[in-house]
Amino acid sequence: MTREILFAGFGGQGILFCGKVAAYAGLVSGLEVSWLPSYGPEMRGGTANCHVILSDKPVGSPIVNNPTDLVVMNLPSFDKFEKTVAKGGNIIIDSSLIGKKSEREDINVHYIPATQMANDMGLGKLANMIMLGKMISVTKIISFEQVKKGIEKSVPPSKKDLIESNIRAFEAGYNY
Amino acid sequence: MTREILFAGFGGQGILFCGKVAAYAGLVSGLEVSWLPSYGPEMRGGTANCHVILSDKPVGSPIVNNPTDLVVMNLPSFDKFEKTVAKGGNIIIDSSLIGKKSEREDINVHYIPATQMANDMGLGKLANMIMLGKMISVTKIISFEQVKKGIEKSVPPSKKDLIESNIRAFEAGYNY
Amino acid sequence: MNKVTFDENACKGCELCTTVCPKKIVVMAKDRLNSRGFHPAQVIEQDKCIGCKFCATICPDVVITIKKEN
Amino acid sequence: MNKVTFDENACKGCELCTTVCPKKIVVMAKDRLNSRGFHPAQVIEQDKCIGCKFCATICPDVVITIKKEN
Amino acid sequence: MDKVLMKGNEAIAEAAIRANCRHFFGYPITPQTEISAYMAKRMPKIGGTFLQAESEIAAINMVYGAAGAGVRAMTSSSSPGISLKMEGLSYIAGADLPCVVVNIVRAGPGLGGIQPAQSDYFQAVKGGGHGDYRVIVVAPASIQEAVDSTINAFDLADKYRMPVMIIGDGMLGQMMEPITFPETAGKALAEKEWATTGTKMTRKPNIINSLYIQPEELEKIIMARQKKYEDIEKSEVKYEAEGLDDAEIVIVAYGTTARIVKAAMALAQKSGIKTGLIRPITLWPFPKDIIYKTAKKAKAIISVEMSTGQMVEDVRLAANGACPVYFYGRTGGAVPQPKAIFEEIRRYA
Amino acid sequence: MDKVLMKGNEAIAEAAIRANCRHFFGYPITPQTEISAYMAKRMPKIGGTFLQAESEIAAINMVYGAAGAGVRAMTSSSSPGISLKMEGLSYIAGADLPCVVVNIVRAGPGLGGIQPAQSDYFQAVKGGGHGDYRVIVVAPASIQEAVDSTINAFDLADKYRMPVMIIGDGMLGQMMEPITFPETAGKALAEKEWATTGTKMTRKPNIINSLYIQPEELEKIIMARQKKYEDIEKSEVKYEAEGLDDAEIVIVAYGTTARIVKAAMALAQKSGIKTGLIRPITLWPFPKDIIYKTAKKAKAIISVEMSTGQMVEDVRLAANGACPVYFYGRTGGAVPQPKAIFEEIRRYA
Amino acid sequence: MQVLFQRPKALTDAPFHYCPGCTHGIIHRLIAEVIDELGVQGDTIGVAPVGCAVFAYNYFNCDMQEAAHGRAPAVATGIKRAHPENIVFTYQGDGDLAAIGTAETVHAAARSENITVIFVNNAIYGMTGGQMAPTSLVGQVTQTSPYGRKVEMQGYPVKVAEMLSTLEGSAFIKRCSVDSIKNINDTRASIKKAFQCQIDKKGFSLIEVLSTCPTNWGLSPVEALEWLRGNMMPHYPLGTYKDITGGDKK
Amino acid sequence: MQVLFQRPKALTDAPFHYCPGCTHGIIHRLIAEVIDELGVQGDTIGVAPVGCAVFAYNYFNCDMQEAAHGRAPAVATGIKRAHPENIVFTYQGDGDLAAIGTAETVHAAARSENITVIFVNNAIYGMTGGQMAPTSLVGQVTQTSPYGRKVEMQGYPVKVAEMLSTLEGSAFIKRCSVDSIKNINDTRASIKKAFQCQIDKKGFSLIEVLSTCPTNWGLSPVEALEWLRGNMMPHYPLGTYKDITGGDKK
Ligand SMILES: Cc1ncc(C[n+]2csc(CCOP(=O)(O)OP(=O)(O)O)c2C)c(N)n1
Ligand SMILES: Cc1ncc(C[n+]2csc(CCOP(=O)(O)OP(=O)(O)O)c2C)c(N)n1
Ligand code: SF4
Ligand code: SF4
Ligand code: SF4
Ligand code: SF4
Ligand code: SF4
Ligand code: SF4
Ligand SMILES: [Mg+2]
Ligand SMILES: [Mg+2]
Repeated sequence: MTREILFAGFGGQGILFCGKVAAYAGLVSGLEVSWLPSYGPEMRGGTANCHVILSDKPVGSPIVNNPTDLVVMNLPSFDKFEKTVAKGGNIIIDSSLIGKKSEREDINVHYIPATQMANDMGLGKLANMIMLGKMISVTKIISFEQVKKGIEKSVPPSKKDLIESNIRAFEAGYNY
Repeated sequence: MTREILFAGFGGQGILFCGKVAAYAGLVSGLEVSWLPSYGPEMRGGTANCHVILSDKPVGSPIVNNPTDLVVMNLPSFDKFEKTVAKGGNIIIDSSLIGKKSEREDINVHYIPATQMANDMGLGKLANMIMLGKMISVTKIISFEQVKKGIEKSVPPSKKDLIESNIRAFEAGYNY
Repeated sequence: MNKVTFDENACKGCELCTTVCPKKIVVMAKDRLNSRGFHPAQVIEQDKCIGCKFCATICPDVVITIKKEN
Repeated sequence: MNKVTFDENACKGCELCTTVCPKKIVVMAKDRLNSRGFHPAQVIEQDKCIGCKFCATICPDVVITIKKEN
Repeated sequence: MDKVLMKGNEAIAEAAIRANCRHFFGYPITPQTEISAYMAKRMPKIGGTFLQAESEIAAINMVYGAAGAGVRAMTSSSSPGISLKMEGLSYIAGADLPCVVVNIVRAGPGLGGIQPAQSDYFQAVKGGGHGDYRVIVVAPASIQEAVDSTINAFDLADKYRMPVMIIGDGMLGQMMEPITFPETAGKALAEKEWATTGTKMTRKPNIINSLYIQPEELEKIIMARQKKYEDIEKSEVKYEAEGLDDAEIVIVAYGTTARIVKAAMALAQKSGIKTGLIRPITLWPFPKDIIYKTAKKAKAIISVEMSTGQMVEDVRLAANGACPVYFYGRTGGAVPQPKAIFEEIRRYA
Repeated sequence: MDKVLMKGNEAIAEAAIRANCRHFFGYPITPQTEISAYMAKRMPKIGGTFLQAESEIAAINMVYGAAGAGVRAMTSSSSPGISLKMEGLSYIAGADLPCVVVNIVRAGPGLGGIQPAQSDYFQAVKGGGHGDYRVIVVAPASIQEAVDSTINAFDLADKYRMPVMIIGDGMLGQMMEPITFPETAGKALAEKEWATTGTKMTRKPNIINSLYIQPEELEKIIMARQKKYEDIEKSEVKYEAEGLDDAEIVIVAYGTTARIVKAAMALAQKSGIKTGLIRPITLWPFPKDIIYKTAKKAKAIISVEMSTGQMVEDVRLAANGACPVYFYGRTGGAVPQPKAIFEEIRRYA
Repeated sequence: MQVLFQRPKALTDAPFHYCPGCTHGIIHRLIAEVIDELGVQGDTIGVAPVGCAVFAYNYFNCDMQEAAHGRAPAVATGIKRAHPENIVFTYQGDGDLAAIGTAETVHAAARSENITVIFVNNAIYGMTGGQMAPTSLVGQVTQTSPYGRKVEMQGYPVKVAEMLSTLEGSAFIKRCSVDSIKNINDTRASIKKAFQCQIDKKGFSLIEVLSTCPTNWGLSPVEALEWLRGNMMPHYPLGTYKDITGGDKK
Repeated sequence: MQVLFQRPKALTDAPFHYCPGCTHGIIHRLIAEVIDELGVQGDTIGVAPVGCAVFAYNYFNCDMQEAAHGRAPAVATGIKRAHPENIVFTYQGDGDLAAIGTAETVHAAARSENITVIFVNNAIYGMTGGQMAPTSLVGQVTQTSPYGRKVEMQGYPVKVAEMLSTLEGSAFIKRCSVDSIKNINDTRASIKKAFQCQIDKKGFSLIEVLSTCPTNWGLSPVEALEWLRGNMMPHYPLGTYKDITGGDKK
């Protein structure tokens, strides 16, 4: 099993953190993992994305050219990456931010109004966790419990109080 | 014909200039020539020497390891280079500065009290030209006339008035 | 009358212009996003503009043009 | 009495010491060369020395030692 | 020990600290700023020194001073900044001082770009500075290897009294992988009797220097160093090899490129082409022998690099004509695609 | 024209002036100070600029500015100073600017010594700076050749819009030989439309730059430059060959070392050993083809250098295993003796 | 219809890549306005730094060169010596000018190189993500001074205008700010005076402009201007530090 | 028998390689005397420059490092950070410190690096044969200013003490001279004060010493001292430019 996941959106949406949770969740599940962010000047207020690979074999290239799973939270990223998704793969789309629909028929497309949901639930900037929840519930790569552990590991000690809300957001997405 | 000449003495004795005159004299005689000074911090108040090669063939290495002719104006240089002179070669020694005698029997040794002579003739610092004169008269590499031209070429335009005295000094050595 | 126009899609929503207008007529359009995803600045009551150019002077992105129409 | 001694072979004949001696007793030995080829400095009338150390103070080559003999 | 996820840059910094490095001198440059940032956070807590120098030149010369004073010292930068360190590095090599230098390579020449590249291979391996000297160059391909290499780098540096360079790229610097830190606590460091620590009036002064005005003296020192380099070439070569036994086509690739090559090799396997991989872990000393041995059996060798072709020269030197050596590369920050590499494999198979 | 005797350093300076170079930026260092001294004397008289910069780094960046502004610009230094120029040189290459850089090499590494050396070969030829770039490197062996090479260097630099390095050593810099200056007066220089001279509002702005944030864009630019490099490798190789037809032992040596080798060859001739010489005049592009051709006939090739063995790698690459390639060298400022070279010849004959 | 304010001609159409509210943009525009006012667009050659303003060559509508980090004054020197009649200016950040480029800055001033330097002091390395600059204030938290700049570890902020004004070669040195309309207008006038100083061949001129970095200061653009006023301006007093333009070049 | 004057213990037996009458030798001896007086020979680590004093490591009887040209303050910083309790000094010429090493000097001062710099200003590059230095006087003829230093071409001499004293980080900055017994003695006292400043952890200290270069000035040693007095001292006034050693380190 190898999942090559691409998380993409604007800077500030917690895209990198989202990938980190996925990677940690993979790690606690005993998988081999890698996490690679895009970096560079275009990041300033621009798009941010990260490549996460979860696999039962050692990870070769950390670069995700053709994601098995695309978690996408803004339109430019959707336009850029939709076509790269591997046949049979998944796209998870934040439908509160992306109006377009995917026209690809060889993949599974999941729409979730994550940003709206986060607002409604008073979960501020946690749309990212909602998206992750949806992705995990769709792909079943990792168990709910392990993602919880992943969140615990990803949140820095100084922000321990945020674990709870992250888990809540994740759960909301998972159960959507 | 190839003459590999080493001029050696203290800084300030005009050793480099002496070599330059020889090189220019060679040049006007239609010979191939090279002139290579020693350089480096040891020059400061220390010894100065230069390697001059005059040849009817293109000059290969500009370095004189075994001089056919050694023109030497201080004791440290005499001690250092005496043994390197090629069999059958010449040493011209300023006997007013170097008390020692050469013990080599396979070379021709010429003593000339050049510094004393320069003083006596009121030729200040021109012992170097006296030495050159002696060397040329011994080796006959180049004609008197051509050395005169060499001197003319070597003296910078701003110091034209010195040509005369240089030639006089050279002549004194030549006729010694 | 002075006319203040905004190159709206160039606006980065920094709000600096709103802080310097003596007439307080430069405000952010909280209701819309421009193509860069920012709430752009706008002038709501053009006729109050005194043409002081403060808004344009402080705008880091040269968004604002001001003309005097006779 | 003060005794001024010169590490003669270390002397570079710069003459600086001769310019500062208030007693003008430091002079160059014009009649001899040291092993470096310089005329070394020397004190000719030791008994005039007042031990002011000026000569040693200015000597760039630490040639001079001064002792007071009781 | 529990595995943790860490960025390459941070892992290198933490590894250095665990290797008892307490003196880091840096200057910001993308894509390696996290090394400094990490050091800035940690060093004050453990009594170490993090100093942001006024320039890369100052940083490498601070390393010279600190290394000469006997402590484990480190600097890091990326390509243009590393170029600025060339004089200093040559001095460090010339004064036989141990230190660790990290180059998280970006695209050049000039200001270039900040995406991954391997176009500083020549500079690292052939000595971008002046004079006859070498630097041990280690090119990890994973974060765990970066950690292990960094710790080892300090030991190598001390053992041979010379600079060791860790070379990576933005991918390695920015990515996270699970790692464990080996146990290093309490490991005693050898005394450095040659270091300038103040004589305390108990020994003769120590002098750190690379100037020798007499050619014969300088030559002797250089030749002694040369002897050391030969020893290193004998005993410190490291590489990873895969599938060499029956490979038709052997790829030589290092660092993150080697990981991408593995994806290409999987494609080749599907097409029935037998491929092998030699991944130099030390770029100097270079794994010449295994390459020569392999060249004698293989149909062709391909050097795959993120450059216009630099390591390929060393591969050719090693192969010495025993089989053809081809090159495939991307440059300017572009990363080779597994498919394109596979095309090359197919071309020569 | 009358032959004059001139020091290598001064001859290079005068040649540059005759090549219409009017902008020289330098920083003192032995053994090349005469270049600056000469420029300082002459430039003010002919309306040119001699500027002693605050450092070698400033000097190379002044050259960048002046070259970008369209004038013929030059700097010179010696090994440690050249190391400091590596970032700047990479920028110049990356911005496709023409300029001439002189390196009168001294012994390294570090402060090293000031006697003749050839231990900056790697740095010059493999690009001591970061990134994929090349510099044309010319290594004259006589003062006349230094003059001709310098004049030609400016033409090459302009033609290919890239830096050209003249590499010599203290012997070449300090020695005098008779020279004549070729006629250059009145030679028109091509217009540089890309230069920053002020738009005068008659054209679009010109931009001198090496930054390209998109890997694909940067890669395209690098690959175009690579193409240029290939052209140069085809058309600008220069070397001197002697006795290759029937040589058993062929020596490859450049610069002043090649002159010493000739003395050794004379000794070999006396002993009845047939020797040949290949003297690369351009170190990059390297005379690969003739070496390969020769390797196929010769018993052995010996690379003789004033280093611990740098060019020998390029000789081996060129020979590609066709015959054994040996190395003989002296380092640290020591100059090989003809007799010792002859011993090497005899050893392999 | 009269245009009271419009984009200066000396700016290209390219939108700035700066973060929202970053005052780099204001300073760019002021320079362009001065070039327009003096009518020297066709004579001007600018030198871009390595820093957030690295793309300045895309914004100024005149010939431009991109310098290596810190070396802009050396590059400008090369240009100016090649074309003494052109107007040559550099645009540099505080990391660029006051750290790695210290020697080039000091010596361009000492030589009285007849160029104009626009020195954007935002007390931080913006482009690389917010490291401490030589001009960062004591106590300022940055990526590389996470516990605040400490005098014992990192010493004191460098006051560039003060330092350079001790050099005989500097002709016109002034510190300005773009925190308010008044100061922005004064900055424009000062830049103009600096360019005029160059046109009149009076030697080296430098305008230090206190500027914001909302992104790396972690403040909103409006808060950033307040921080500038409240923290930078007290430490870096505005004003003219050197002015010999009244008379002839000494 | 009482010794009034003898070779200090902190000098080795090696004879100086300096030219006759070169005052580098005096300055060396003064430093050694200070080391003796303070009894810190076993704690001192010196940094030699590239310049005529390049062999300083052979002369001082303490641990020494040879720095790259201009980088002595950076090297000293590395040493001091490794061994904060040792005494670290650099010995640098004017080419070394005021040209290529400008950035390292300014930033060691700005950081208030707790080291002592002995800055030997002889208005020329001695070692390389007499090129113009940043400190060469206007009109001074050197190998690279053969028609005399011209303001329009080469600008103005850099006054290091004045410049560094504008930096908050500098603790003790003084300019001295070794042209006379009085000034030599004052130089010794000043060096001692600078070392004491370091011992007391008050931060960066620098003693600029006006020195001669008879060889490259083309003067006899005695004439050289006169030239120093008549030409350098008027342009480079002796005195204390900064002194915070009265109080605590700020
Ligand atoms: C030689 C070199 N060192 C470091 C860098 C990385 N670098 C790019 S911009 C920058 C600092 C920019 O700070 P500043 O000059 O203050 O400009 P700002 O971004 O704040 O406007 C640095 C260190 C580089 N490109 N080259
Ligand atoms: C990087 C580098 N550049 C240049 C040199 C050559 N160099 C040696 S000493 C020196 C100048 C010395 O002048 P100064 O510092 O004033 O010392 P002085 O000899 O006058 O005491 C120079 C330029 C060098 N060794 N290294
Ligand atoms: S010109 Fe002045 S009054 Fe008009 S909108 Fe702008 S700031 Fe307000
Ligand atoms: S100042 Fe400019 S960019 Fe900022 S909000 Fe106003 S118009 Fe928009
Ligand atoms: S100690 Fe004083 S009096 Fe005695 S010799 Fe020296 S200078 Fe003269
Ligand atoms: S000062 Fe010293 S070196 Fe000079 S002459 Fe006197 S004793 Fe000799
Ligand atoms: S990082 Fe700071 S200086 Fe750079 S553009 Fe953003 S706000 Fe401006
Ligand atoms: S060259 Fe000048 S500074 Fe150097 S030792 Fe000689 S006199 Fe002293
Ligand atoms: Mg800044
Ligand atoms: Mg000096």
